[in-house]
Amino acid sequence: MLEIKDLCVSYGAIDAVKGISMHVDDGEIVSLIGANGAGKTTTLHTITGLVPAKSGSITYDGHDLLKTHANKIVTLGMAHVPEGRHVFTRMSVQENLEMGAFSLKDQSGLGKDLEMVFDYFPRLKERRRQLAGTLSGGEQQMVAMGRALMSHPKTILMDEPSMGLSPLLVKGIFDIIVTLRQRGITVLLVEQNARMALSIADRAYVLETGKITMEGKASDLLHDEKVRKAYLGA
Amino acid sequence: MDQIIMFVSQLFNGLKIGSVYALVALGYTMVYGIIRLINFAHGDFIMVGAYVLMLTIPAIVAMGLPAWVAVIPAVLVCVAVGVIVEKAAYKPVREKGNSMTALITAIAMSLLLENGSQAVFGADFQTVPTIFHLPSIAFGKLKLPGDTLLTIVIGLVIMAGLQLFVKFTRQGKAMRAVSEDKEAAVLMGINVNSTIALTFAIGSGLAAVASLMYCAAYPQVSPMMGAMLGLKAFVAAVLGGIGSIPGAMIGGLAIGLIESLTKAYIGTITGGIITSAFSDAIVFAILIIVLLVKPSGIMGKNEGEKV
Amino acid sequence: MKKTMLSTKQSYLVCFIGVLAAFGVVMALCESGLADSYIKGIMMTACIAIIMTTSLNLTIGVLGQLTLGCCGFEAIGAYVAALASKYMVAAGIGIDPTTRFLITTLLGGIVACVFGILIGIPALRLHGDYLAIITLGFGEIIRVIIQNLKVAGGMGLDKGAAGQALIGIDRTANLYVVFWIMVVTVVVLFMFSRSRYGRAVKAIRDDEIAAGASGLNTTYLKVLVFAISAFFAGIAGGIFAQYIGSLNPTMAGWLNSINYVIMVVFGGMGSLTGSIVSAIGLTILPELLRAFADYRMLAYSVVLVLVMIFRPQGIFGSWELSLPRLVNRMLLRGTAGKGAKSAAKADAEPETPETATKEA
Amino acid sequence: MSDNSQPILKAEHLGITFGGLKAVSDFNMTINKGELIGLIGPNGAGKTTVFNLLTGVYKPTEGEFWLDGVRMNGKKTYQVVRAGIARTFQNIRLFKQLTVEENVLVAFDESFTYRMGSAIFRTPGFWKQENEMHEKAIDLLRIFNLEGLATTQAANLPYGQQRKLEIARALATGMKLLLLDEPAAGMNPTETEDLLHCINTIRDRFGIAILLIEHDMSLVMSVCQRIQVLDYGRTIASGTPEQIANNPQVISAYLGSDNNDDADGDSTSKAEPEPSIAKTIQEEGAR
Amino acid sequence: GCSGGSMDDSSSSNAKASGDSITIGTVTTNSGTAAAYGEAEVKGFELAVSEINAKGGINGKKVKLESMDDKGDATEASNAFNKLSGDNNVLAVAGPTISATTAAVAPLADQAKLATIAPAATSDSIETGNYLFRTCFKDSYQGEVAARFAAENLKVKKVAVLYGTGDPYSSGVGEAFAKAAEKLGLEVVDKESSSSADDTEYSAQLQKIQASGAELLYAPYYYSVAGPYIIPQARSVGFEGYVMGPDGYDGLKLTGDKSQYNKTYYTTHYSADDNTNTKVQDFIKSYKEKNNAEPNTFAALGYDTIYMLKQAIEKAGKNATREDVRNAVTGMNFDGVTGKFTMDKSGSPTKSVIVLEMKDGKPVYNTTVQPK
Ligand SMILES: Nc1ncnc2c1ncn2[C@@H]1O[C@H](COP(=O)(O)OP(=O)(O)OP(=O)(O)O)[C@@H](O)[C@H]1O
Ligand SMILES: Nc1ncnc2c1ncn2[C@@H]1O[C@H](COP(=O)(O)OP(=O)(O)OP(=O)(O)O)[C@@H](O)[C@H]1O
Ligand SMILES: CC(C)C[C@H](N)C(=O)O
Ligand SMILES: [Mg+2]
Ligand SMILES: [Mg+2]
Repeated sequence: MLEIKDLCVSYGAIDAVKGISMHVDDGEIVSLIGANGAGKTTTLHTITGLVPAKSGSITYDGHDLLKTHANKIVTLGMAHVPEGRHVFTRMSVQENLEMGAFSLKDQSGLGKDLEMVFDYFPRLKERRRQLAGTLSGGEQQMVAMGRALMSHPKTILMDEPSMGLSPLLVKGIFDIIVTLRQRGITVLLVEQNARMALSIADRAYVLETGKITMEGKASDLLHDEKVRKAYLGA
Repeated sequence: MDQIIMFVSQLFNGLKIGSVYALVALGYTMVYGIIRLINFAHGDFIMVGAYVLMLTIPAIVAMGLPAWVAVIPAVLVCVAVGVIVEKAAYKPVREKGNSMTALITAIAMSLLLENGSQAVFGADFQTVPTIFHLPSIAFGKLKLPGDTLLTIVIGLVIMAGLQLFVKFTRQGKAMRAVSEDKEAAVLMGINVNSTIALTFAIGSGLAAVASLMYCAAYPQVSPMMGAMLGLKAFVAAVLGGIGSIPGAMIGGLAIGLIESLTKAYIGTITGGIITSAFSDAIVFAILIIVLLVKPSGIMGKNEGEKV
Repeated sequence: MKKTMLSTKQSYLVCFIGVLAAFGVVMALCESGLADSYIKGIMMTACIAIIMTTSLNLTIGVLGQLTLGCCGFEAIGAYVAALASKYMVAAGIGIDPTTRFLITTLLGGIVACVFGILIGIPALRLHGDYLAIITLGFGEIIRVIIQNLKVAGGMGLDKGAAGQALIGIDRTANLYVVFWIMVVTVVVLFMFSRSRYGRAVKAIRDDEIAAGASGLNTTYLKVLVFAISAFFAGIAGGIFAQYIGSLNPTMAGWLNSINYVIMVVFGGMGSLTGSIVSAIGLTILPELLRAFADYRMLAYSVVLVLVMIFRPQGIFGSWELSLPRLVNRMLLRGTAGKGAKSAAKADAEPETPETATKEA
Repeated sequence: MSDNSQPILKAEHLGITFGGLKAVSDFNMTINKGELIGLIGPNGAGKTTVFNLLTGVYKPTEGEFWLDGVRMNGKKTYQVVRAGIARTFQNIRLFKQLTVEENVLVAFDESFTYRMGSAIFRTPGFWKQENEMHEKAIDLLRIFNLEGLATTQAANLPYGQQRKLEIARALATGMKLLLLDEPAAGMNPTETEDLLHCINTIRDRFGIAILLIEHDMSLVMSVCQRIQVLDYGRTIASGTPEQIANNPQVISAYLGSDNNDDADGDSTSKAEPEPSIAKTIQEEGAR
Repeated sequence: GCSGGSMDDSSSSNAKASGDSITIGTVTTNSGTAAAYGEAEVKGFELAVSEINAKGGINGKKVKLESMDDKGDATEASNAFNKLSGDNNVLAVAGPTISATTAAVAPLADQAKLATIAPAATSDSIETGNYLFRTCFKDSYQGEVAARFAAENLKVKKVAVLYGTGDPYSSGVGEAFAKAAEKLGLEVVDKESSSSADDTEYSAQLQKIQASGAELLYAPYYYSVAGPYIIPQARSVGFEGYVMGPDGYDGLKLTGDKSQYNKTYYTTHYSADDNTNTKVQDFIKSYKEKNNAEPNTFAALGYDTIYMLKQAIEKAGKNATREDVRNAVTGMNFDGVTGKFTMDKSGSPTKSVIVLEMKDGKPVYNTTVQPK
């Protein structure tokens, strides 16, 4: 359903993504792993229109994303949990979550959706009135994920959702990702925690300096010697 | 007794100009709130509005309508000017430059509007026909001018309206989101450019309303009229806490009151050492003191960055 | 890539020769009578603008703090120098006018610097637009105070009249002397920003919290920068007073300060070369635009907007012209045979004493 | 551990309140020379806040702390740093527009002795010192394999190297105690391993004490001699890595048990906040 | 030597009226806050020049204007002036507009030995008499005349003064009035000031003046401030006494009820209903024809300035040098729209002052005060 073909992206003179092709099918968890600076974030940013592509194509559900306004992409059912959280620091936790539902025409389910998020993240319920800017890093990460869920996405792009989270929460996050898939949501997951990512993903791509160097079933990659050496630290 | 009447009327003098400052400050705050830009041209939007009033009031009165109806063309023109300035100058600079570049662009736009209107209308002052014919309300010896009261009421209504708009409407929430984090706002499905344009439209529309109230109190236009007014109103916005809607209102009224009271009493208090000629300096001194005590202004939220 | 054929000392020598050449041009113009008082006036104004802009650039570009009150300090320097000069004349202190000029100008700088420290200590607790507005406020306060001081109007001293222009200031500013003051200013600012101080200041600009956490006394450094800027603004004021011969409190106003901020941003924040070029350029531009008569200021603002749109980082960005680098390139071309283009640029702007410093 | 009695850091009953929210309370810690101590805890437990207290970013509302026997309360950040506590930040804070080398040189600033006059007149003393410091900086960068990037602008470094540069910069202040805030965040296991290497090297080479905040348990467990665990601003446990790994309170609040049958029931909910805290949070939010 | 660097040595030009036209340089404030005054002056210049050229020019040569804008800034004014003085065709200069820029130009005029007549720079502190002259009266002169008029014609005892300290004109005239009033035995019951002469809100000060029991308020401001702000605000705080002002009131901008301007007097140069001076009528008529608007003082002063130069150049002869023109201006007798006058030693005209009174929104001739 999400299909990327020969995508190239550059920042001025820097080529960050150099012709990658990949696809994510309905209901899959696809993981994208790679070293720092490999171009993972850039790829996600290009998908949701935050960064313009130089060439190539991205289609989602039959829509040409490169021709879709960035702000319309979320209405196609694609949410993005950005790297570095990007919560609205001077809004309360609850307001942040409500912003997540901005794109929905029908705002009546707001209360129920909030409860769902608070179910995932009880901590946020405690802090629902606190300004998001004063939350700890991990708490902010929860806000960012919760906010994405509020838009009733069919697909979620997640950029290092476990970064800075306690081990318990990391498990929690991965559990949530699994739950999301069970509920029929497609996930494209960028992770440094490659071991965890590969263990829950169906398929995975390995990105190295802007190029896809490996792809396949996640369980295969998990046992691949090269992958183990480069990304799993063993 | 006379002293008290004098004092109360000084308060009202302060509120009269203060409520105009407040209206102008609201426009500054809206724009600053969303793109962190001191829109130096905002004072000049008021000038544009005032020229529209000057030109249209005679026709409107001739049509048998009340003079204040001229605010409608003024709003239309100001909104157009505001949105054009934003699209033509601020947007390209915002996308490529930094905050300093944007500031210089705003200053340049201000120069452009001032000199442009001088080229069109000439540098000389022109009077605006009377806009309101409101009676003063008298309490014994105390006379409170009707248009001052009207300006204050309009200011409060607009402030409340804006506050509600920003807090509760969809567009208002979009504005807040854009003001905090444009990238995240896009991901929420917000059209950042149209939100910013909308903010400019509102800010400029407010400038037109402000020019109506200003011209009611000070019925004269000239190409440079916006410069000092804009500066004072900007100071008001900062004093109140820039970005804060009630702050703009409070700041505006506060500056008006400070000006009026220092003009009236500073000479007596200091035994003539400091005279009313220092009123501008005192306004700034108070601003400085407030900022040193509360760096984000009276109503401003402390953006204390978490380390 | 960093191949260099000049030692540090040679680099400085190249710069010195460059400056001398520039001075030679100025001198030739003046001595031959090619430069009439109009051209000389513009050169003088440009020198003053260079001093103001480069020193302001230290605060805005290097420290990264926007101030809108630089002309307040310029005014303090101007009035102090003017009154001191008047006093010296009145008291019959018989010294050479140039010496008097230097003494009074220095005095103006020192007093401005003291005010810079006094104002900087509280003001620099604020950041960004708040700092801008507070410095604007200080400038306006200075203006109002001057305009209410008796000694600062009319003939000054005991014959003063509040609210009037201060007139009859001995016009002792000499273009050659001012040229060298300008050179010294630029050199001092350059050396400062290419030393541990400049490095520390840039660190504060990039991240104040991290700078503190790296052991920098950020308050001290910020006030130091502010004081240096104020000092040179005072110097510029002293020169201005003794060039123009009469002073007005409006010179302290924010509109004037903004003019210099425009020059800094226009040239490129953090680039001394940019400041110099834009100070010269924006001094000359309105003169060139005189042909447009009534549309002069209109044209000026249009030029500004266009530059900001198409070159938002300013003309020079943070790039510095370096004569030695150029000489190097020419030397290398002799051997390797490449890189010809920017030589023309160097000729256009020879008075830049910038160096590809040290650390070679 | 060290027998010459005086600990490097001693903190007693440190605490801070943000408008009613007790972010850290009754924090006690002693660190001796050469020790590497871990500070862990759930998100929002107050770990970073402890760092902010120790470096003078926040003023403690209660308690005291000493560095090498010198009381540090109320000192400004730069004073604390010069006294010998350096840190890195959870969100990298480099001098982005400066070069890699300059980042380090800035932190060397205290060791420079030349004054403004020398700088302006470019005296021989100036050159001598600049050159010396240049050597020192390159030496330091070498530890992190950054010497080749000395003239690169810091902003252009890849993330992992930015983290390392931040540590190098902290080292340049010549500290006795180094505070590292989640240095491995955003690194993959291979990169983390590389980092672990660096940390060990600097501890051995500089003989300093290190306090480490980290959520990557493999790193914490393998390098720390002792670990202290915070939750809701309080210390809930401290001890050796083994003790901590098996402490049931720590497991339920932080580590999580290894069997994941309560899929979305993440256990922060089990560590019920005290009513007073819940209340203050609401007040905080309402402000 | 440093001589070449000195800003004082002018490569003294040999400008002569030798070509087939005569160039008069002008430096005026055409942008910035004081642009309105400069604009009016320029209109006066242009009207005079077109009249002169229509009648065959000066000494048979057409007159050309070389116009410079100074933005109201001293540096720009001196650059502009230097540019003119370096131009050998420029025989004399009209301008600058405001005192601040004129103060900067005065020493340059002396240095360049170029006759310069400032139409409206009134400040006492400007050094005039060498090469700089003016067409208007000095601030102190006007202040004194006003005080005399108040004491002798209006017969008031208690006066109050309000002026703007940010403006040399306003404070200069205001201080002069207060001093003269005291000398004449009037009681100055209140002295108020504003931060600048273009404030909009004066109610606070006016209220105090009202409370002080003054019978007359002397408020030296410009037409653009006195008309729409000061007088209406004074009336609205209940001040019913006289209001007096200087020549800046000419062309007073009226707003609202016209009767509130009654009891307003001002000193000025000319009166439209002065039938003894036919020049005035002609000037007003042709100004209206050309510009489709009423002239004000600044236009009149500008107009006279050009005619003063014309008279001087004619007197200096066909091959007049700059020096000759200057000598001809010194001590000249002139009869123009703004009065009949003689240049005194300090380069200012000694002229009679006309006092006008506002009646139902129209300035009406009241009296002429002769110079003492
Ligand atoms: N805004 C930008 N301007 C210039 N270069 C950029 C920008 N953002 C990223 N880059 C560069 O593009 C390349 C890819 O960066 P990207 O952020 O996509 O990597 P990543 O795989 O997400 O890495 P990480 O694990 O650190 O998040 C890097 O070399 C980076 O330096
Ligand atoms: N300036 C502040 N104002 C208000 N609350 C704050 C402030 N700084 C921190 N807090 C609160 O203090 C608590 C502790 O925050 P801290 O950043 O120390 O957590 P942490 O243990 O470092 O968490 P993480 O592992 O997620 O980084 C959080 O709940 C946070 O919201
Ligand atoms: C044209 C006028 C505004 C000039 C004024 N009389 C002055 O001396 O400044
Ligand atoms: Mg990334
Ligand atoms: Mg933390």
